[in-house]
Amino acid sequence: MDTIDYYQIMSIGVYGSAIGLILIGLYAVLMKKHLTKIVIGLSIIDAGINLLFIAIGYISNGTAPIYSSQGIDLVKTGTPMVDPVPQALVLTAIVIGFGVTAVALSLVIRLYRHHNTARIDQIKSLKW
Amino acid sequence: MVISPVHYIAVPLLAAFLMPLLAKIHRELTRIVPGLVILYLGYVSVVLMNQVMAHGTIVEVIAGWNAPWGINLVYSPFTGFLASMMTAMAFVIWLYSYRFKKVDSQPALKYFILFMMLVTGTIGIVLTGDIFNFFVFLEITAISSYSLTAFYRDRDGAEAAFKYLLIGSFASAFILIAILLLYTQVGTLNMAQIAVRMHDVPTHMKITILILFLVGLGIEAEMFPLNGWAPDAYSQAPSPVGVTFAALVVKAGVYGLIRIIFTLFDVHGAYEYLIVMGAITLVMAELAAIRQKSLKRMLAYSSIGQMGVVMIAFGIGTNEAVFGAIFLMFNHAVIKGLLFMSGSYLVYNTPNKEIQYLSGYGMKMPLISLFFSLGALAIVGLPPFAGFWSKLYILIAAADNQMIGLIALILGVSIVEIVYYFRVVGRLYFGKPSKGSIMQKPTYGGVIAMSLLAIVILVVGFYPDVITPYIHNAADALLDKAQYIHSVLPNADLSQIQNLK
Amino acid sequence: MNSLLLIILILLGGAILAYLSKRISPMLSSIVSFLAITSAALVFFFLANDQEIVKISLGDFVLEWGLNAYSWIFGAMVMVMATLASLFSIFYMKGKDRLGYFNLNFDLSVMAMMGILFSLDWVSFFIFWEIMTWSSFLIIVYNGISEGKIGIKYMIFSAIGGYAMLLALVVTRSQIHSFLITDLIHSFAGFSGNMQALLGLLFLTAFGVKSAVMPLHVWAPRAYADSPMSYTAIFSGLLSKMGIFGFGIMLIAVFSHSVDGTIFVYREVLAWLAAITSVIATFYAVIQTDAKRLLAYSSIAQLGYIVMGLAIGTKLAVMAALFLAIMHAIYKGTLFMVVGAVERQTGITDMTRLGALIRKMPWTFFAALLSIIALAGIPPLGGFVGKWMLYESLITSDHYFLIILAFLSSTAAFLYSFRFLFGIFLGQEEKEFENVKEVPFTMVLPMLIGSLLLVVFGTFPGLLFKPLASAMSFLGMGDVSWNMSMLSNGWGDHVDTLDVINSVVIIFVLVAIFLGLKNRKRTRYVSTKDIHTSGEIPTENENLTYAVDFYKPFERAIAPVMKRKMDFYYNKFGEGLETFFDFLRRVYTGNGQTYAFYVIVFLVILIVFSQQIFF
Amino acid sequence: MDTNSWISILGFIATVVLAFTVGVSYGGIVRKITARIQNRVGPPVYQNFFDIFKLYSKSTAVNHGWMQHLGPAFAITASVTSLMFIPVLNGQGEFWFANLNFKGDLIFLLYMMVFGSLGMALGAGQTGNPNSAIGVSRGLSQMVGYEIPWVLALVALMLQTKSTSITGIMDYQIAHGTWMMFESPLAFIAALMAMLGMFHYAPFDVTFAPAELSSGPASEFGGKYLAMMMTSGSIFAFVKLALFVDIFMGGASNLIMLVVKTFLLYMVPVLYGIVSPRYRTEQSIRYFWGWPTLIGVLGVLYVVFVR
Repeated sequence: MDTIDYYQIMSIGVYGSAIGLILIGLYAVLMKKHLTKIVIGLSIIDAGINLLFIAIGYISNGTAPIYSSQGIDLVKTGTPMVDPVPQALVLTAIVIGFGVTAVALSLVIRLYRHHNTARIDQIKSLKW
Repeated sequence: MVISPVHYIAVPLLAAFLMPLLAKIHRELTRIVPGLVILYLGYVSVVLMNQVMAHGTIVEVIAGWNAPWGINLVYSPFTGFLASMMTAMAFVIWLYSYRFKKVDSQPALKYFILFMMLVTGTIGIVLTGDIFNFFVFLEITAISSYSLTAFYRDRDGAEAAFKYLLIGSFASAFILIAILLLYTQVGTLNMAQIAVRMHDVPTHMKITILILFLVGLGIEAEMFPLNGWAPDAYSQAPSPVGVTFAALVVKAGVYGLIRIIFTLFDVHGAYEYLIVMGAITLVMAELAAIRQKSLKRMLAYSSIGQMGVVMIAFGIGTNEAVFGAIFLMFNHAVIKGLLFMSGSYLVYNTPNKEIQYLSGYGMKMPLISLFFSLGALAIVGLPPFAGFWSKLYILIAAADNQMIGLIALILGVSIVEIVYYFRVVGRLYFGKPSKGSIMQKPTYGGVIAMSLLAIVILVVGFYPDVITPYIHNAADALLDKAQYIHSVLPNADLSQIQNLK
Repeated sequence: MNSLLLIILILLGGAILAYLSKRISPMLSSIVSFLAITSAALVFFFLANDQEIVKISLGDFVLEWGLNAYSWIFGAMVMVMATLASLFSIFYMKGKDRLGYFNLNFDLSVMAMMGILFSLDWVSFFIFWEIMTWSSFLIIVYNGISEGKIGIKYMIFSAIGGYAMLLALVVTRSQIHSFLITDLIHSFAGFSGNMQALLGLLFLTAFGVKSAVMPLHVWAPRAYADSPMSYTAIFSGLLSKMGIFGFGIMLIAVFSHSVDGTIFVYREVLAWLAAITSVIATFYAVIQTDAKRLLAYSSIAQLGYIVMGLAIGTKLAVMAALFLAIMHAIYKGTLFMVVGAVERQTGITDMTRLGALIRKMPWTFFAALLSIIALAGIPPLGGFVGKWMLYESLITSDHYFLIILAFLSSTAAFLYSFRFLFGIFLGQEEKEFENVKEVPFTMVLPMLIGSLLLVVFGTFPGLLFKPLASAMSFLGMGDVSWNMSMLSNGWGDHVDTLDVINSVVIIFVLVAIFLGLKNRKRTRYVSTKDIHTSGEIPTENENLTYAVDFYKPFERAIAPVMKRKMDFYYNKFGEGLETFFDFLRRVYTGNGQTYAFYVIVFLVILIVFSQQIFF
Repeated sequence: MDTNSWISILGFIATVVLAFTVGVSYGGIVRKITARIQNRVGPPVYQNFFDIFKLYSKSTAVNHGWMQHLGPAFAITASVTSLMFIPVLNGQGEFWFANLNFKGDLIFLLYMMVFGSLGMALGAGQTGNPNSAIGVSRGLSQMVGYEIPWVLALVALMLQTKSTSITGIMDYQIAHGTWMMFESPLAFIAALMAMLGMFHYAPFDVTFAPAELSSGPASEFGGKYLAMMMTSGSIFAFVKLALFVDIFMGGASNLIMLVVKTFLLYMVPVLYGIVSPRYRTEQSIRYFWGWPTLIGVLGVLYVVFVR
């Protein structure tokens, strides 16, 4: 049919941006020499993955999976409810990512104090 | 109150979070409470292991949500064995790190909190029956490991920790994506149900997910191209933490790998992949170890090599092979623990932990040197010590599958192993100690811990039957996929389940 | 209580007790280990019999121990020589530190040897084999000479041997699903040709290392020379015989059932290797200046003879080999004790500095003389019997060029035999050894017992032939004819040792009484400075010793052979290998980003080749 | 004791006397011939007897310890014992020369002869005279040289006659009515070249080299000891000659033949030695390991593949 399926476009956009975020993060981690940039890259990857979760959990024009009176009404009227599990997982993942980033940044600070540089290719006192 | 697998996770986690308060009450409590907690876990494991040996797998559902909806803990003979082993090792490590000087100079509170979290995470990884829960525990383990690696406020600790973190977050990312894709395919997170529904996942999807899992968990299990972080982390972390990595963290990673391959997926070639990657890991690690100058780094590489052997043995996948692999996991935990503990006292004061300063320590520190020599003899698999039996089982299993080249490889590599271990042992027993070599007197806890491990090595070496029945059950439980699923989902249809081995 | 188990337990307990009792007094520890070995010997000789079987179930394996005619011979040898050595050790090791450590490993290696001999299945065989290896390694590094490189070399080669055995026995089990040695013996002929070749090669390698056959011998000289002498007495005398023991099982019992061509080739190659070993080792022994090294190389040479005999494998050859094995255990044990005694009294074993100890240590010299005569294979002592049978067997089995090599090495053996006696006990008297005393009685006694045994077995070799014959028939060579004092070969030629000893003794006594000793009375002793020097009188501090480059002409003659040592190549190989490893480990560049890169690359590779890897 | 044992003891004594006489008189003859060739008059043939008896009558004043006493005793013991095991005459008819011929064989004899030199070496060793030590070391090194072709020759014989005992080899020759020196000439040549070294005449006389080492091992011995050593030396010479005759020349049926054959054989090293200079030790070793060994190997191969 000739009507444009917005859901299609939007989902493509969301998936694309999620993948794109992951790739950007990867680029930062692998190519950037500065420790902070690497950490930023890591959190970008996290963001990408989280977005991917939400996108997968989403069902076209479904309602939020919240146990409320009008939520029940909507479901009664046949409006689908988006899958709650991914959202739950995303919450956990976000928390974990936050923790990791915090630890990483503290390490970066300490490394900088000790080496007076934040370039990862100059911090190679442990090798072979 | 009734003993249940939940205590493994709840009690240490609770203790970890209560510890700051306890520290307020009395400073000593921060050191004692972890010991008590782990002792209680030991009691729990004794009770549960007896139940399991008697009546088979225990499945604990959390908050009354039955599988596949709720999170559940599966305490099978296999997971139970690993959990008990980890508990025991955790107790020994606690003994060792109790009043461990270098740790004590830092605030012991942080150390023990992180240690408790580490124990929770690793045991949780082993026990959980839910794939996302698995991921959460993995992250708990990872974060506490990062912090413990960087525990010493010197430059190298931070560097090792950062490398570990860099690679580790890759691991978590991959595993997360894998879980996500898996969820889109099978629409559940319960491992047993995943295993049930796995057969109608399209193959290419299955393989992609498997690869993501393999890479992610391979990082935790120190598989070759992914293990760049391991030597640094092992050698820079405080020695009790080094032991923890060898005894708990790596074991958890290997467990994940094995659980994914053996239970969740039914993909051909995964076992061969394990064998090949294990062999490469073994060779690379041992070859890297032979030229090491720092003792702890040498031990780290050797530990990686042992993991390679474990992977090979799991990859062979017959009952004897899996038996040998589990036995080797046990031996490696005990022996490598002893080696790390005694070795760290040997190189306590030597400049950057180098081996060349160890001449004549056999006279100065007779007990520690004796422990180290015992560990060296055991780890290279010389009878009548524990390491010999696991090696023998694995080789027999390999021979029964006509893998003579593989046996030759393992044996050839263990000649290399012998070289670098006996260089150290030989050096310990001749020559005069070099100038300014200050011997560090070990703490009583440390001595007790090492003696416990030494006794275990000797007892298992002289009379392996004390442990073999448990390992036999563990191997059967791991290989019997249908039984695992049935114990979690009593009314799932097992018609589609296919055991590749 | 089962006596075999009892022996092992006594030795084990003795080891532990010796280690603990060092706290009380070092001497006590040595005495404890001596008592343990002695009581074990008593149990072995008076209680042990070949009826009893020990079955121990460990893991999924059943360890079976038992005693048979073949292992009894070796067991008796081990027990006797170990007792002598430990008795010697009490005073030899007096005043050394870490005696507990030493005695622990001493008893452990004795226990391991007995265990090897008792083993009826490969698992316990291998277990005790490895215990023997590491306990001897710990003693090699005990003296701390030469930065432990020797220990490492010994450990590497032992590991090669041990792992060859391990591989062989797991492969065997995968074939016949049993670890029993007898099962291997019976089913070996049924294996495929390749399997026979593989197993044969592996097993021969395993035992060749311990018995120091040509390409695998490089660990031996320094290892023998650098351990304490009281241990080397059993290290060279007995531990090497465990390799011979295994060779016996393989070459006689196992291979005899197989008619395959490769096995025959192995036999010949092994015989030639052994012969070459004995020649080269003898040459090296000739050019040594250190008495320990000399004896060490000579041990390798002698082991060469023994392996040669076993590889030839005719009845006479095997009999000769086993006889030589026992003789070698006795005289080489005694000789190492002699060197130990000299070392203890003078502090050195350098033959260019020692000299004229005969008047200081007459009993030691007497023991040394008899053992050397036996070593050189000169009648009427025990060594001759073995050599004679070996040559006869070589000739009668048409190995006419092997016999040339054998003769060459045993003739060259006279050189170092004389050098040994001359360099230590004869020659010019040195100032620094003026007040050297004879060693205490407990050190003299074992040496004298050893030399006495040599005389007895030289006169009545039948005393050994009897058990040897039953051992060989146990190994499946049928019944072997023997005679109390008459040696005879396949062509019906014979030597009567009794007549030999009679005529020698009678004539010697006559000559000695009527010519030698009679006018000894009339002569007076003068110092060795007071000699015929073509007129001129040597001053006090004039050096008349001829000890350095004793065999220079001979060295010049054999120079082409000695140009390269085997360990030169091994060292080059090892260095090359380590450099390669060093290059390999460069993949661990300290850069964390590189590691991350590895991960991604690995992932990509897996995904690209996923269709090939998984399906 | 019954008559047989008396007879055997008589035979024993007779053998020793015979060997002594023949050996010593050969020594005298050699001295005479040498002198004639060097254009001197030289001592009478029986001079050696006088020397030996005179030395026996003398007694030595000094000693360097008991090994020096035992050394010569060892030497004589070895020589006489090995003489006991040598069949002097073939045919075994003459009761008094067949002492222990059937109780020993070639290989035993080889080793028995070494016993003597070892004894002498030890005796010389204790005197501490550097000349003696040097002489011994040279002698032993040289022995390693000539043993090889010598043993090769013997092996060839043993392989051909399928016997390792001297009597066996003699019986073979009698049975086939031939001498081994014609049966396997290569072996004979090798043995002959080895014999040159065995007798320690020039060019292989570095061991005793009178001018250089003051007669090496013997230099510290005088009186009875020297006499004993000379005795054993001459008995050994007879033993070697008789052995050669037995295994290569079919033995001797009676004393005349024995004397003739041994004398002819003895002239080989003597005449060769008189006209030749002295080799250094390594030279002589190389010499023996050169052509003689090659010939010996060929001899063995000849026996194995041709016969």
